[in-house]
Amino acid sequence: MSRVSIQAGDFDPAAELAALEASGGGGVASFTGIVRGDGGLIALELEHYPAMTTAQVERIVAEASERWPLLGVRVIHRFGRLEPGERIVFVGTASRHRTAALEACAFLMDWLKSQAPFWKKEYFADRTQWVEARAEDDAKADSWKR
Amino acid sequence: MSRVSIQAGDFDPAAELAALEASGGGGVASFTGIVRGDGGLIALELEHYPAMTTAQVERIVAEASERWPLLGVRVIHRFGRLEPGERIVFVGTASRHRTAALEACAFLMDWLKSQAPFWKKEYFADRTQWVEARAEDDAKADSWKR
Amino acid sequence: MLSLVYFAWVREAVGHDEERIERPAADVTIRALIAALAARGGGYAEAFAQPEKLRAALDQHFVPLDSPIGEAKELAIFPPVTGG
Amino acid sequence: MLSLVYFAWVREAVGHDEERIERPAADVTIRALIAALAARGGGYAEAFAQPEKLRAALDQHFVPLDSPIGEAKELAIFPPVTGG
Repeated sequence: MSRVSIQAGDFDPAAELAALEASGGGGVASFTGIVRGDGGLIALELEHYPAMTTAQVERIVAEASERWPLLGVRVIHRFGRLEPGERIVFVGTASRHRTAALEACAFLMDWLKSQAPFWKKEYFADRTQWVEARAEDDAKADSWKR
Repeated sequence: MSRVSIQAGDFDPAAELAALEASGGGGVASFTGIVRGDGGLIALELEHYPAMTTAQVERIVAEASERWPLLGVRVIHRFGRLEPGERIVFVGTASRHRTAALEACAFLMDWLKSQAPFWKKEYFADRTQWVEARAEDDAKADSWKR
Repeated sequence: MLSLVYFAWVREAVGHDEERIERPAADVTIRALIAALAARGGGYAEAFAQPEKLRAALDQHFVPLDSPIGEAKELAIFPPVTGG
Repeated sequence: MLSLVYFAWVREAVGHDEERIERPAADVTIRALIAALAARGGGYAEAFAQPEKLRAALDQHFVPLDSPIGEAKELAIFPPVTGG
């Protein structure tokens, strides 16, 4: 069971965890990303490539499912305007074993960072700027290559 | 902010996640362990060393907090009789960065497996048996040694 | 015809998010097309002057800039992604 | 006096979870004490015959079996832990 949602609205991590707990595995791992208000950030604007995003994230999920024996995967990624404290992304995995669930969760986050067609623009009181991709994130994603 | 509970009763992962989300970090990682009903398992009995358990788990949490810049850590470990589908353990971490939260969560689970004074007895219809420690779990815990 | 779609600061520099152009020969690479777009000047020069800052997708699949455009219907050009 | 506490199948084999014994000399190791307990026979022999299957904690800290008991007040003996 895997499900991907690319949406503007918020989501409920509790409901997602409950569904994953019911998938019959022995372990459920999750990651929730939240907008930080660093440096006086007022908002983030997340742009994406609607014709590509869902299919691309599903490819990333398929890659994870091939590498680890997962009983459930849930990915939610928001787009649009988000303020500090708001959730951006959720990745949840269920597996019989903790290591598979935790590793797949980390893999999915690393690949979403570098392989999903999203772009972040930061809004401050006096300026805006597009977030630059970090070499560190590419290196993390590359470290999973095989 | 770190908190450890060793308890017989169930817990609510949603409430724990909500508290971690409020800790101001950009990322919250969690792992929930659930009793699997493999091979006709009727129940698990978790025994622990009350005089030692909380202090030992707090030492493990302190070790994680020294290794990663964590804004929040929550560990809950149950003891007593647990049936298939019931939660056993919860580890949640909050940090500014996803990698710290995810790695610390994996570290805490690996160390709980091999460094916390719990023992599991399995109850089947016709027999009982004490779960044996797996060399694999020791190796996982050792892989974090430095 | 080939659809070109732009995202993030590429879109902002160009001033629109999509356009249709005459289909180039199938063996023309994305990199060559980017050079041609840069030669238009103005916002295009700004967006496409530094191909090392750009990434691309052909028909919604990431590809290297040296890929030929081939029979693709849609070419997207954008900065490195920053999701998650 | 030294408190001995047992867990899991060690406790079951011995038949109780705690006992107090005369304090051994400070330089006696846990391993030597385990051999003495095994020599009691019966459930004790069963519990303590194979020290490689046992782990120990002195005053609620894990220690190797070759540690001397020293001034500890409580020695716990148990199989490798299986939490998480």
